[in-house]
Amino acid sequence: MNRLLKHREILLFLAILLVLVLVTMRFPRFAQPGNLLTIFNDTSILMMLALGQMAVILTRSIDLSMASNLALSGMLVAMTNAAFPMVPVPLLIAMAVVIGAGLGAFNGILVWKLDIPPIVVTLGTLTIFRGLVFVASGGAWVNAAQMSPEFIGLQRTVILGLPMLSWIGILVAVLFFILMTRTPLGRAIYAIGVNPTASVYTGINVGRTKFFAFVIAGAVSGLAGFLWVSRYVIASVEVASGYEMSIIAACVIGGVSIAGGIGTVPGVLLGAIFLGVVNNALPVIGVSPFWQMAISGAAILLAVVLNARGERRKGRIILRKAAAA
Amino acid sequence: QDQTRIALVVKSLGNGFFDAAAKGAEEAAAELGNVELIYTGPTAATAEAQIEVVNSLIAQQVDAIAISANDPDALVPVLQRAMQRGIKVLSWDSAVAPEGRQLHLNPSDTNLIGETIIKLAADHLPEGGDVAILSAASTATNQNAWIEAAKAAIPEKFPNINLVAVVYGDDDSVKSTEETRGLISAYPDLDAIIAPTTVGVVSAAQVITDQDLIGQINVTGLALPSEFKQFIDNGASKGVALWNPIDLGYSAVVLAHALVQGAEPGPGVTMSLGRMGQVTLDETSAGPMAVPFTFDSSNIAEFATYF
Amino acid sequence: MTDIPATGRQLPDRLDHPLKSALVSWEGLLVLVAVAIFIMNSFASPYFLNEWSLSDMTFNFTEKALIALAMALLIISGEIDISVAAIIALASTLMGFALQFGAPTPVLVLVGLLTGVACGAFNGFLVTGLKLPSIVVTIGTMSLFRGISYIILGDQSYGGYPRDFAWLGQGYVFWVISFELALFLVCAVIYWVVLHRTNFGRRVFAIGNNDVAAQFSGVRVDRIKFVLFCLTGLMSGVAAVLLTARLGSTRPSIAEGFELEAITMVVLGGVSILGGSGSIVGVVLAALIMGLVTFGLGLLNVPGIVMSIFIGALLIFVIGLPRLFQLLRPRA
Amino acid sequence: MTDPILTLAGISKSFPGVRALHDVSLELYPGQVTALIGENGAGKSTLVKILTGIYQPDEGKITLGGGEITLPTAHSASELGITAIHQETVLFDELTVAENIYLGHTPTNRFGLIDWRRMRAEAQKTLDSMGAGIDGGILLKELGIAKKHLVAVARALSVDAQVVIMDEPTAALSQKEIEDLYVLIELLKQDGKAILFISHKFDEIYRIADRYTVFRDGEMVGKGLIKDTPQGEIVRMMVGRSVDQIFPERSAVIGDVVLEVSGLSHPTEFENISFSVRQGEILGFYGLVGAGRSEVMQAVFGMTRPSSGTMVLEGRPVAPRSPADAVEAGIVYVPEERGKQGVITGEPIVKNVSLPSLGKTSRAGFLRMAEEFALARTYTERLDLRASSLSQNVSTLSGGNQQKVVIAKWLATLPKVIILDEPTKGIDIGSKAAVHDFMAELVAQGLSVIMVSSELPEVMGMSDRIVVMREGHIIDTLENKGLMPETLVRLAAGIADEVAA
Ligand SMILES: Nc1ncnc2c1ncn2[C@@H]1O[C@H](COP(=O)(O)OP(=O)(O)OP(=O)(O)O)[C@@H](O)[C@H]1O
Ligand SMILES: Nc1ncnc2c1ncn2[C@@H]1O[C@H](COP(=O)(O)OP(=O)(O)OP(=O)(O)O)[C@@H](O)[C@H]1O
Ligand SMILES: [Mg+2]
Ligand SMILES: [Mg+2]
Repeated sequence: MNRLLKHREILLFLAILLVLVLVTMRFPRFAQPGNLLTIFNDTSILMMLALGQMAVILTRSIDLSMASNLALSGMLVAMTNAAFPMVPVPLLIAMAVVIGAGLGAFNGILVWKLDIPPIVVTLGTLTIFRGLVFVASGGAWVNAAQMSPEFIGLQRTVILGLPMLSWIGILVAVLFFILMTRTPLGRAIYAIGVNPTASVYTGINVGRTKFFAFVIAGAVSGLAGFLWVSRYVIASVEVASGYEMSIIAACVIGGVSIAGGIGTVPGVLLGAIFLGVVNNALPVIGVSPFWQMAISGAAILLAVVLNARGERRKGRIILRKAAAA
Repeated sequence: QDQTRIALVVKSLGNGFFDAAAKGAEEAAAELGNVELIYTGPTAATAEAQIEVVNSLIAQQVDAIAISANDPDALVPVLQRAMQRGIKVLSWDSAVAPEGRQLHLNPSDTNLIGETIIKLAADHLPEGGDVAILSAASTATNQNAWIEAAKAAIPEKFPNINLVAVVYGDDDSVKSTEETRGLISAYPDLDAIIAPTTVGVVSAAQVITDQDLIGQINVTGLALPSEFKQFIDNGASKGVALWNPIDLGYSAVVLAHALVQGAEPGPGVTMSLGRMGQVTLDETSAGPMAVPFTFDSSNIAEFATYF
Repeated sequence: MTDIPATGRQLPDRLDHPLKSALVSWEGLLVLVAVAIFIMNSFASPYFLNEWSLSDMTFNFTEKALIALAMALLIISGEIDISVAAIIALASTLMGFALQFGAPTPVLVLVGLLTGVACGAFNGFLVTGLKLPSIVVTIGTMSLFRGISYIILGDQSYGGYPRDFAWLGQGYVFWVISFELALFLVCAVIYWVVLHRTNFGRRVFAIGNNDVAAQFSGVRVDRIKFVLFCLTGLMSGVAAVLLTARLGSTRPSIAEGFELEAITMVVLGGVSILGGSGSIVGVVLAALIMGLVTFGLGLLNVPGIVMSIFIGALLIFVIGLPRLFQLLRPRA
Repeated sequence: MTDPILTLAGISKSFPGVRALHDVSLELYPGQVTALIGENGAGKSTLVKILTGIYQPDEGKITLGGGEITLPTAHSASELGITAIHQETVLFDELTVAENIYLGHTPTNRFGLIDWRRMRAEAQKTLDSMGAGIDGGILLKELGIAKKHLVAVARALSVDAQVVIMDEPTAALSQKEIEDLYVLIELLKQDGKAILFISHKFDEIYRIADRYTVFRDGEMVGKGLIKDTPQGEIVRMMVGRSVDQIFPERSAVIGDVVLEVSGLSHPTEFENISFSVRQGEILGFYGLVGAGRSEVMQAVFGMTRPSSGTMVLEGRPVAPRSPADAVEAGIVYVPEERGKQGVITGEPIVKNVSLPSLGKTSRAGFLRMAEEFALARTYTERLDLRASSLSQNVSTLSGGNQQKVVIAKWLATLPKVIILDEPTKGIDIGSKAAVHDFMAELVAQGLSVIMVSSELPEVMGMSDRIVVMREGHIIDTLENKGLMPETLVRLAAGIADEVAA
C-alpha cells in the first residue's frame, strides 16, 4: 500500500549500503559481520528512543524531554543498584520502565488536561527532569565500581551470537511494529496526526491518545535509561545531555514527518542505523572528528529535502495528458 | 564577621575527582581556621556557565576564588573584574591565562605528566608498539599541554613507541566509547590506549573488556582509583597514574588563604603548601604540586578507599 | 458611487477590550512574578540589593534576550529557529578568523553581523524557498553551523581581541548601565514598535494565525518569513559580537544551549508557540524573570541545574495557569 | 402514524458569547427523511455535533427508541447507532480507504489485534454495494473530492445505524454523484433508517425529504410535512420575512475590455485558457466540480505560476507572481474555501478587513487604528454584516458573514476586477440574495466581476456571458441570451457531441 513510503525506506537502505561500501573499500575490517553487529548493538538504544519519539511526533507533538527522562530513570536505577545490590536486575529494569512511563505520563497529562503545547511542556520537563537527576544524586556520579556485576553484565550476555542489548532492541522494534500497525491505539496515533478534527468525529479521544504516546515514549526512555547507564557504566547528571536532538534527527532521517501522521517503524530503524553507521565510520576512515558534527547536520538537511520531495503533493492533475504521463 | 571566604570553583559538579578535591579543601579550611569554604561550579563543563558562577561570587564579595577553568581565555575578563573588586584569584588543576589570575597551581609538572602517560604504556611494551591517545574535550587546556609534552618526549625517550592517533571523547562516556571503538577498528595493531582523563579511561577500559581484548590492548592514563579499580583487577589495564586530588584541593585553599593574607606571588616566589611542602612559581607564576603517582594491582585496593 | 441603502445597523468598534485586557493581564501576571522574585531575592541574600550586583546580573541574560526579541517575531509568525546558538558559534569563529588577518574592531563587528544574517538567510531560504518545516531545518543547520566552526577551529581557539572590541561586551555606557544592557533596551523598544505599531508587525501576526489566508490576502508571506529568519540571524550575530567581546575568546563550543533558553524566554513571555499571538513586553519581562531567578539562586550558591528546575516549572506553571483556572472554575 | 425513533427536547447550547441553540426540539422517524433547514449560523451543524457526541448540550433531553440517552463521546453515539456525514469532510488522507471507513470500529482478531484482511473485504463490500467504484486498498489522498464524500457515506453505512445524519452532503458533489446519493438515501429509507438531511438547496429538499424542521437564530420555528407546505412558507419561517428568489435587475453599462487573458497554461491543471472581461460585466465560469476553474482563477490571482500565457489589464501587460502583485494591479479573489483561505480566524473583523489595505490606512508604515476602524466600518456596514462589534473574532461568525468580511476586505482595496469563487456555496437563501444584489451593485459601479459557480440557476441568473470549462480546457464561451440550461450541462459534462452525432 505505502508504495511511496517503501520507496523512501529503500532509498535510505541504499544510502546506508553506500556508506558501508565506501568505508569498506578503504578499511576491509569495517564491513566484517562482527563489526556490523557491534554497530547494530551500539545503535540499539538510539533505535528504541527514536521509535518512542516517532509515536509522539506522529501525533503532531514532540518530546524534547526524552534524554532527560533517560538520565533520571537511569540515575534512579543506578542508585538503587548501588544501594541495594541484591535487588534483582529484572526488577530494576521494570522499575526503570515504570519511572520512565511515569515521567512520560507527567508530560502527557499536561498536554492532555492543561492543553499546553507539547513543545512547551517538554521544554520545561527537559530541564526539570535533568535538574531532578542532580537533586536525586546530589550531583554525585554512580560509577562502575558501585554497580553490581549483574547490572553491568545483563545486556552484555551473548545469546545466539548477539548481546542481550541487541535482542532487547529487536524486541522493542517488533513490539512497536505490532503496536503501530495492528492495535487500535497505534492506528489512533496515526489518525490524530493525519487529521485531528476528523479523529474527534471518529470517536478517537485526541488528548488521551497523545497522553499514551507520551507514556510510550517515556517507558522507552526509562528502559533506555537502564541500558545507557549499564552500558557506559556511569550515571551522572550529564548523561545523554543534548541527545534529544540525535533522537529527533534519527526520526527525521527515517522519514517521519514533523507535521505528524507520516512515518513507519522500519523507516525509523533505518534512520537510527544510518546515524550509527556514519558515527562509527567517520573515526574509522580517519576523517577528523571535527567534521562529524557538520556531516550529521548535512545528512539531516539532505534527508529533509529528499523526504519533502517525496511528500510534495503533485497537485490535482486535471489535464488528461498530464495524468497519463 | 571577619571570616575569610574562599570559593573553590570546579569545572563541573558531580565529578568524583573534584568531590575529592573538595574534601581536601575542607581539610585545609579546618586547619587554617576561620575560613568559610564555598564549593561550587556549573553542572555542565562550559565556560559560559562557569562565568555565571563567578559573577555570583563577585556579587557575594568573597575574599578569594580558586578555580579549575573550563577555558583558559574565556574566563579572563570576568576574573579580571573579580580582581578589580579586590578578590584574590588563583587557578588550579586547569589553568587560566596568566592575565586572569595571580598564580596557578599545576597538579604536577606538565612535562612529567606527558612523559609518565607514555611510560605507563611503554613499560609493558618492551618491543615497542602502536599507541593512541583518547583525550577529553579538544579545548581542555591541561590535556592538550600533556599531550604536547608526551609527543615531545616520544622521539628521545621512547623511540620504538609509535603514536598513531589522538582522538577526543569530550569527557562524555558515549563519545569516548565511540572513539575507542573507532580506534580499535581503524588500527588493528593497536597495543595501548592512553586516556589522560578520568572519564575517557573508564570508557576505554569498558570497551576493551566488552570486546574481549584484555591482554591485547592495554588501557592506561590518568584515573581515579575508586572508579578504575575493577579494570586493574580484570587486567584491562596494567596501571594508571594520578596525583592526589585531596592534596590538590587542600593546596589550592592554602594558597588562596595566603593570598588573602597578603602574599605577593610572582615569578620565582616560593610559597608554602602546608602539609604538602612548598611550591616555587615559574615565569608565568605557575608551579607544580607533586609528582604523579602510579597505581597498579599492588596498591590500587588501598587507594580506592580514599578517592 | 451609488450608496447601498443604509441598514441602520451600526457596528461598534469594540464592546470591551478583550484582546487588550488579556494581554494586560498576562503581562500583569509576569510583572507580579518579577516583583515577587525581586523581593524574595532581596530578603534571601544581603548582596542582592547592590547596583553593581544588579548590573552584573544583566550580563547573564542580555545576549539570550537579544535573540529572544527576534525569535519572538519568528515564533509569532509560526516558525522557529533552533540554530541560533550555532549561528553564534559560527559568527564568533569567523570573527576570530578575521582577527588573524588583523581586522580592526568595526570590521570584526561587521563580520559577526554579516555571518548572522547569512546564516539566517540560509535558514530562511530552506524554509521559504524549499518549503521545509523550520524546526527540522534548523535542527539540521544547528549541527551544520557549529560543525563548520569545529572544522575551522578544531581544538584551537581564537583570542587576543582588541581592547575597544572588548568594550562591547564588558564596557559601561553610563554608571552601571553596560553597553550590552543599553543595546538590549534600545533593541527592545525598536522591536516593540515594529511588532505592535507597524504594518510589518500586523502582517507577522496575520501570517502566524493563518499563513494561507494571509497569502490570499495579498501578504507576501515568504518574503516576510525570510526577513524574520534574517533578523533572527542578525540578532544572533549581535549576540555573537557581545558574547565574544565579553569572553575575549572564541571556541567552537561557545554558547551551547542558548537556543533553548532564548525559546524559553519567548514562550514564558506569553508568545504562543503555535504562532499568531504574543507581545514584546512579555518577552522582556520573561527575560528579566529568568535573570532574577538564576542570579538570586546563584547568590545562594544553588547549582545552576537546580535553578533550571525552577525555570522549567515556572514555564509550565505560567503557561498552564489560564487553563488550570478554566478547569477549576466550573466546580468552584 | 409511527412514533419517532429519536427525539430531542429543550436542547440549548451556548459558546462563549454566542447562543447557538435555545430550547430546540426535533423528531426523527424511521424510514423517513427529515430536512433541517435554516440560515447560516442557525445552529444546524451544532445540533449535529450534539447528536454525534462531539458537543455536550447545556440543557435538554435526548431519547432514542423510548429510552433517555446521553452522548458523552463520539464513540458512544456510534455505539447507539447514530452516525453522521459531517459538513466538512472529516477523513484521513494518509490512511487507506478501508481504514477510513472502519477507523474507530475496526474488526479485531481474538488477540485484540486489527484484522486487516477482514476490514479490507468488508469495506470493499460496502463500497461495491454503493456502486462507488473505489478500491478500498488505496490511500484516500489519491481520490478526488467527490469520491471522498462517497467514502464518508460508506463510513456512515458501515456502522449499523438507526439514525443517519447528513450535513450538506451534496455541496461538493457533481450532478451524477448527487443522483447516486439520492438512490442511496432511498435504499436507507427502505431499510427503515431515520435520516436527518441538512441542505440549503430547496429543489433537493422537495425531492427527497418527507418532513422538515426549520431553525432560525438557534430556535425551532416550525416543523411539518413537506408535501403540505409550499416553499415560500418555509423560506418565510427561515428568514422571518418573505424573500423573492428573483435575481436582481442589472443596469450596468458594459464598456471596454478590462482584463484579457490569452493562452494561459499550466503543466498539469489547465491548458490554453483565453477569455476577457469587460467593464461592468459579470463573466460566469461554469463547469462540474474539479473542472479546474479555481486553478485558473488562482493563476490569474498570482497564487500559482502558469507555464505560459499572457494577461493584459487595461492595456498594460501584467504577470502577477504573487497575490500581492495581483492586488496591487487591481485583481482580487474571493476564495472558495473561506475558513482556510478567506478569513484569518483568530483575528478580529477589523484586522481582517484592513489587512490588504494597510498601505492606505497607515502612515509611513506605522499603524493608525482609527483609520482601520473607519475603513472596516464603511465596508462591513455596506454589506450588512451581522456582528456584535468590529473587534469580534471572525471565527465566531457564521459562514455567510465570514464571506461578507472577505468581500469587504477586497472592496476596500478599490479593485478593478473581482473574482468570486463559489460566492454563495454553503450560504443560506437570505444571504445569497444579498450577495447577488451586491454583485449587481459592483458592476453598476464599473467593476468587472468574474464569478465561478457550480450552481446553474446562479450562473444563468447573474452572468452576462458564460465560460464553460471541462477537464482543464475552455469548451465554449456563450452569450447569456436565450440559453437553455441543458446546453450548459451538456457542454460541462462532455455529452454535447454525442447528442449531435
Ligand atoms: N465552536 C464554536 N465556538 C463558538 N461559536 C460557535 C462554535 N461553533 C458554532 N458556533 C456558532 O454557533 C452558531 C451556529 O453555528 P452552526 O455551525 O451550527 O450553524 P449552521 O446552521 O450549521 O450554519 P451553516 O449553514 O453555515 O453551516 C453560529 O453563530 C456559529 O458562529
Ligand atoms: N482530490 C482532492 N483533494 C482535496 N481537495 C480537493 C480535491 N479535489 C478538489 N478539491 C478541492 O475542491 C475544490 C474544487 O475543485 P476545483 O477548484 O479544482 O474545481 P473547480 O472546477 O474550480 O470546481 P469548483 O470551483 O466548482 O469547486 C477545490 O477547492 C479543491 O481544493
Ligand atoms: Mg453547518
Ligand atoms: Mg473551485
